[in-house]
Amino acid sequence: MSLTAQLPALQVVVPLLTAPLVVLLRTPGLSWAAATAASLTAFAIAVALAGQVLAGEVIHYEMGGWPAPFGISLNIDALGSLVLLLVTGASTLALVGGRDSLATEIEAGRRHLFYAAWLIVLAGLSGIAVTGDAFNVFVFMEISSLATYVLIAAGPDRRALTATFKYLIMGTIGATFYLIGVGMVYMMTGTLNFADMEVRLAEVTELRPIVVAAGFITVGLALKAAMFPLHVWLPGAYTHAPHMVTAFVAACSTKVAIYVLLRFDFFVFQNNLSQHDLHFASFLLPLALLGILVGSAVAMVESNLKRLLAHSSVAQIGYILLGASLISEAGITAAAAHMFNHALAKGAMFLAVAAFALRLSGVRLNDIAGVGRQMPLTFAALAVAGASLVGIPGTAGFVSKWLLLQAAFAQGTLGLVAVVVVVLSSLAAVVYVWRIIEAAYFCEPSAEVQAAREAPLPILAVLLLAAAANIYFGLVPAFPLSLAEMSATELLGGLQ
Amino acid sequence: MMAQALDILSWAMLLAGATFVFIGGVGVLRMPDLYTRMHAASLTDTLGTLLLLGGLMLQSGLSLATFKLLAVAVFLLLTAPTATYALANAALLAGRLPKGTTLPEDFKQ
Amino acid sequence: MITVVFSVFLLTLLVITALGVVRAQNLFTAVMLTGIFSLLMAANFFVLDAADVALTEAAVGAGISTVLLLGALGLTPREERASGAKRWLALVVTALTTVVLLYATFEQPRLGDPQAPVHQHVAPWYLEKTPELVDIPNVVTAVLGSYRGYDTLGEVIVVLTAGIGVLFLLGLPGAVGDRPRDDIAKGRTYLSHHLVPQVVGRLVIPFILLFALYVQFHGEYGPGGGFQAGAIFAAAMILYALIEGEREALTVISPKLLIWMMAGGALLYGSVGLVTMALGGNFLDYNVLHSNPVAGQQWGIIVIELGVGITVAGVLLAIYHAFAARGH
Amino acid sequence: MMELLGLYNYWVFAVLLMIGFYAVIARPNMVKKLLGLSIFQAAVFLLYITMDKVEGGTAPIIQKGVEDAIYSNPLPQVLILTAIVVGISTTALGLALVVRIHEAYGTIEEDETQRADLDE
Amino acid sequence: MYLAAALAILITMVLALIRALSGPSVYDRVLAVNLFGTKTVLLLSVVSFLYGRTDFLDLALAYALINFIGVLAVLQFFESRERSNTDEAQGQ
Amino acid sequence: MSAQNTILFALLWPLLGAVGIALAGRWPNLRETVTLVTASVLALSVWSLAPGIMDGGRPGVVVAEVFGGLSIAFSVEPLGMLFAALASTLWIVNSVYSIGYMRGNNEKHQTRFYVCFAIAIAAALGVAFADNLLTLFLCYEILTLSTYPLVSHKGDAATIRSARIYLGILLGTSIGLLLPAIIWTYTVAGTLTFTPGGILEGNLAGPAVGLLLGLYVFGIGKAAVMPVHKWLPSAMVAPTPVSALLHAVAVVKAGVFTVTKVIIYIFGVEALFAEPSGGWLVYAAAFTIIAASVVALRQQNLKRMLAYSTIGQLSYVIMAAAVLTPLSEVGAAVHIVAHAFGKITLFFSAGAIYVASKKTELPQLHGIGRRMPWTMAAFTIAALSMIGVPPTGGFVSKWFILAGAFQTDNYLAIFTIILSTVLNAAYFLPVIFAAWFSTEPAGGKDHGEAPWPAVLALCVTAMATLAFFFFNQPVLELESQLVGRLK
Repeated sequence: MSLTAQLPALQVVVPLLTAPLVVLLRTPGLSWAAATAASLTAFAIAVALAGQVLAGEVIHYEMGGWPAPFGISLNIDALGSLVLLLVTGASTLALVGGRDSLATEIEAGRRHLFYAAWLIVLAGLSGIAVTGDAFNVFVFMEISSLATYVLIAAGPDRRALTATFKYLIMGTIGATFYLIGVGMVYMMTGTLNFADMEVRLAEVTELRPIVVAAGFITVGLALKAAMFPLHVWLPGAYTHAPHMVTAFVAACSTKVAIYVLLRFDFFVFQNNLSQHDLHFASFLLPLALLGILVGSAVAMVESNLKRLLAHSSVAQIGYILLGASLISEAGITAAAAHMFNHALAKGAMFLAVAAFALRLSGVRLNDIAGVGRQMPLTFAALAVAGASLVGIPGTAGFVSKWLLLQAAFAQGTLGLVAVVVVVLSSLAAVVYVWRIIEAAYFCEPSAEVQAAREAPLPILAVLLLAAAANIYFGLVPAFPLSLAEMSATELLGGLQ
Repeated sequence: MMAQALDILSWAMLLAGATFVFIGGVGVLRMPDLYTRMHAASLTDTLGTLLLLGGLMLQSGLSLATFKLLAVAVFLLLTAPTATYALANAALLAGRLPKGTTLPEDFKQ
Repeated sequence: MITVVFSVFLLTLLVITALGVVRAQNLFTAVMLTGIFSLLMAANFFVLDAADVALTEAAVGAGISTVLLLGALGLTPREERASGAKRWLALVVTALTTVVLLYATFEQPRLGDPQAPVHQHVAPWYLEKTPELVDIPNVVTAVLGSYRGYDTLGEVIVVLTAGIGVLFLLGLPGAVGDRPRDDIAKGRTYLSHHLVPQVVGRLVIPFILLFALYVQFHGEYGPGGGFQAGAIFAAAMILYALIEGEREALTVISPKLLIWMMAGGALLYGSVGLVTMALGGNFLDYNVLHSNPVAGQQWGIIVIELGVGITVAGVLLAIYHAFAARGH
Repeated sequence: MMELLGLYNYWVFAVLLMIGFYAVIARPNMVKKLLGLSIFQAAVFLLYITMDKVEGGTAPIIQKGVEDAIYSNPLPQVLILTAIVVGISTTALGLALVVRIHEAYGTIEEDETQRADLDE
Repeated sequence: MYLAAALAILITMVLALIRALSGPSVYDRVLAVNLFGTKTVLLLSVVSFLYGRTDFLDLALAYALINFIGVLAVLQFFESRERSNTDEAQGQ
Repeated sequence: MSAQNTILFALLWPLLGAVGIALAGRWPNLRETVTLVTASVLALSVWSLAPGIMDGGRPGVVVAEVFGGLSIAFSVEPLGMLFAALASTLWIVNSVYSIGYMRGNNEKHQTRFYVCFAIAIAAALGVAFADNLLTLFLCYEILTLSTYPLVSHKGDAATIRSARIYLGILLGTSIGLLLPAIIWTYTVAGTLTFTPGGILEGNLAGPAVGLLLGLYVFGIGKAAVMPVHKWLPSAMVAPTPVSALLHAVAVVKAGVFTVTKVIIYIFGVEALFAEPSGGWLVYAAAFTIIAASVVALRQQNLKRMLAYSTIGQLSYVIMAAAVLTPLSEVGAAVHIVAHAFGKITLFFSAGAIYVASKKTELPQLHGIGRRMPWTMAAFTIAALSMIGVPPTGGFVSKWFILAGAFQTDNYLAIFTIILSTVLNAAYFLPVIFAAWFSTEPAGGKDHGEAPWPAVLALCVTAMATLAFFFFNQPVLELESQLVGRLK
């Protein structure tokens, strides 16, 4: 078989098998290099796969050479490819830029374990995005979750531990709920393969176990995706994790859960439960709206930069779910595009926070007062990413917000409510992003801030790259948009 | 004839073993303090186990199963008293005494 | 019929035990009851024809898990503080979940129904084709090692991650070996001064190790396999550490070796996949390993099971030592 | 009667799930939460293993020379083998966290650690 | 006959469980757990015969072994507890 | 250079200039030279577009296709041409004035000031040349953001608080109202390109039109229709050249320009005229005019009085556009110009008074005409233009608006204009009178005119105000094309 044909497997296997190698490499520098190389390779593979997907190829891979319902098969669709790009891209950027930052937060003797866990997170998240098997999703979900707990617990102060514990409990509950749901679907269909499930569900549709299974799967994944009100683990976890971990995890991990959610609800259940779309929407829409409002409102009053951004993430996850809950091609396109754009914006902002943290003693708003003049490039990148988060035109965030509002407008009265909520939260975003910019640029610097210099080159380069991407994809969004549109077509392809 | 005798014997052993096991269980529940309970458990248990497993061995004849049963029996016989010993020791060390006894002067050095 | 009766009996006990676990204020009691819970669960699995699962549950749930819980309990308070907060909300949420599940049960196939969809689609294929394609008696092992070998690789990585995580959080157990012997002797937290357990232990350890090997390599024919074998191996070494002290145990299997075992098993597993790729097959397609595909399958399963066993043993031991070392 | 007894396993699954779930969310003690979590997960194991049983069947280890044997479904067993491993891994990691939390806070009661966090 | 034996063992398990739940001391519970473990081993042996799959005796063997290690781990736990308690007492 | 390239050049050149200014920041003389050169070249290049537009050419350039048929594109039409020419020309004057003011006041962060100013001008040109609403929105937001550092220039707490109001209202309304309006438009019309005759006709009817119009008018906070006018008085904390930028050159003009453009090219004048639900706009504008004038009457601070005057004058433009007759549309365009010259002169004068005497309150200005005759002469001319007295530019635009109102017998508009003229006179004339004829309060500081660049600049704009009365032919010709398209 040609190497190209092996790419779907390699996407997961490369980081997955580099991880144990990294455990053996006990020098921090070497383990960092190996992790970065693996992550870069994974990113290259993801790009290649995205190219194939855009070219219209159907990517299908049979693990162990066993045909679909019997063995585990990998399927990469447009949305999966988008998620892969996010996961591998975020990991690569954070690793390339994060060496100095991580070196200050994690002692040398443990760093190789840390990098191994990082690679496992990467492999786990990619594994979820490529697989076509419901149980395999569970396995890789747990791989990534367990490793994520390790990464978050590596945070510098003790609150990281309690935050991780909370995450561990809630994450496990979510995964177990998912497992219950999959079990019930399996009970009624006898298969674990997504495509096969869809076909076989037709015979047992409307039976109670299936309805209950749909509920459990949705709730479980909503927990993993930090959907309001199941988001309580997220702010603590994002706040107390090492900065680079936050940049990596915040950019992609919740999106992977949303990806599975969409896949299950649209591929598997859509045609097999009557009015499933209605139930799905009436469950998701109010929670998405509430999440948007609450997340934004809390972010407005937070004074810790990371916590502020974490609450903003809750709101942004609401945007994605809102798009999905509109169940229209435009809505799902918006959701998929927002996955991509929010990852760009939030990733860049957390990278900037990491850069600040390298030079300052804290990342509360008071701590960064006036830093904009000492670290102008970092600040500029932060401002651009912030603009993208708000949805200022010319940035990536604008594109998806535009699509989302447009999709909502097309929905009639209910859509108008959504429009009002999105607009309100955009205003809130203006406020909280502005508070950061104002603190960083227009406030008088403290002595510590005045001594601050620009962050080291690698992180700065990565940060500027991320900020530039925010602008580039705001002006030329063709690439993510065509993937998003393809995803919408694929997901709604089953809608009859 | 021989086989029938073996069968009857094994059944008897099984029955007896089950009875002993049951008695041990009752003892553990009904005896007044820790050490007497331990006593009931370990004594009836060893015998019950032996009888039960022996009965099973007779049923299976000369085979891998008999060997495994033997291994289980040997293992239980080795470990159960050890566990009981260690438990009693720990309880004693912790200062729990059998009813109506006192600790010898030189117990803890 | 017998199955149902047994099940009902065991399951009722299971519920009682679970209630006991939740109600117990003393955490040690709770851990003991968890041990019983696992044993009951395992017995129940056995009654339900899941021999492999029963073996695993016993080795992991009743054995390793208890040891780990005790290790953690040795480092934390033993009593739970009574607290009544949040109770009503919790009750409502859990009751709601349960009601939903109960609602679903009435349209589920009843226990043992041969017409259940589960037994119609994929499973018969496994049972039918395994003798022909893989030719090993234990279909569970065939599914585990070959048809869903990718899942099992994931499972190994999960275990590895747990190992990495615990070592990351609690530190490598290497430090114990560096301490002077005297220091540890004063702590005397192992059982070397108890003659009876020591003698018996020494007697049974080789036997347990032998049994672990048996479970490892007999996994294709009977219940067992890499995971169970690894757990039993680890249990044997934990027994050794219990009666001789961690320091002794760490001289037998050094911390460095532990790390190599953790990573090496996973790498061994993965490299099988890479080799199959190099030979022109898909990842983990063992057919290409040998000119005869069936032999290739068998070889592949043996090697990956070995990888699983090594990693599991390494990780469980490392975790045990990490907890134990933290106590000093 | 038999019809209902045939569902008994599922009911126990639901009840066990409830017991575990309750312990996880209502008990502030972290070790207790982990114990609850393992009961919670064990309940799911039960759900899966219940499905695999076929009446008159036996464990799916093919016996040479026995022609008409009925075998139970091997697939749920494989899945649950994996799930058990996941469960123990989670428990181990959780316990390590609990140990660290106890070292850092001096308590493993969640409400107390929360209070300590708020005071900072 | 196997059935009778199995039932007897099951009832014994119930008794042991009651003891484990009621205590009163931790040692009683450990004793009960140990008893429960050995009874499980016996139950498995008997059930193997009941089902006619004697090749599953491996399980019984494994249980016996695990049970032993579990009890020893508990004892070690007591030892270290005792030790650290007295240490604390001396330290005060 | 082709017209397309000129458009791009005009957009990029100020940005390049900003970079140049930043690089030259260490050397004030060089920096100011760069500013002046940039401004002059820009004005020349913008003016070079004018003949083509007069001849009916509509050059356009597409920068990027974004998605769904949307693009970042620029094109020049008469209204935009007028606005661009105005902004670029006034930049020169304003720069000259800034040199005098900023140096005379020893302001901090002067480099930042000039850089942001250049960016704001680029954004204003972007607004002027935008070919569709998306592009316009983009430039509109850049304009808002780039002026924030200018408004908060002083940097103390009170300034920052006011600047926050400025930014909050402008960003809030644009994201909260304007953006939904744009998306709504796109949803129903499928395009956002400015098209003569409008794009909504046949796509939207009934009360929805009124609602959409409301979203636009209040969403374009820069037009300062009450109640979204609050930012304008808040922004008075800024240095005077910035106020001039806000009131005359770029910001508020961008607002009324956008409203006019939306009415003409999105709704379509005739379509809107036929739709009764849009009629409320005249009332809103009339209310704003009267209310702002009344408030201005009660102000004691010169700059605040001017700010409220601006609010009123802006609504003239809105009202003119809303009257929806060809003549009134021309009046709207002309009023943008006339008001720009007048208001910039007034602010220059206020700034000059502040630089020379540090006086800001009206009662302090008694007798100041004798100390600063040039400044006060310019002030007088500009004030007369605000009232609409011939021979000033203000008369011309008011004439057109009135004529337009008479065309449709819109008595509300006529009445409003007359009443507001009286009110304008009521608050300007006492100031002028006191400045020339009252005696100076005792204890004042001895001072003369402000630094010469400032005086020069304000004289030039005052002359322009007068000149506009006599030489308004090119503007009328240009804007009659607008009308020509309408008919």
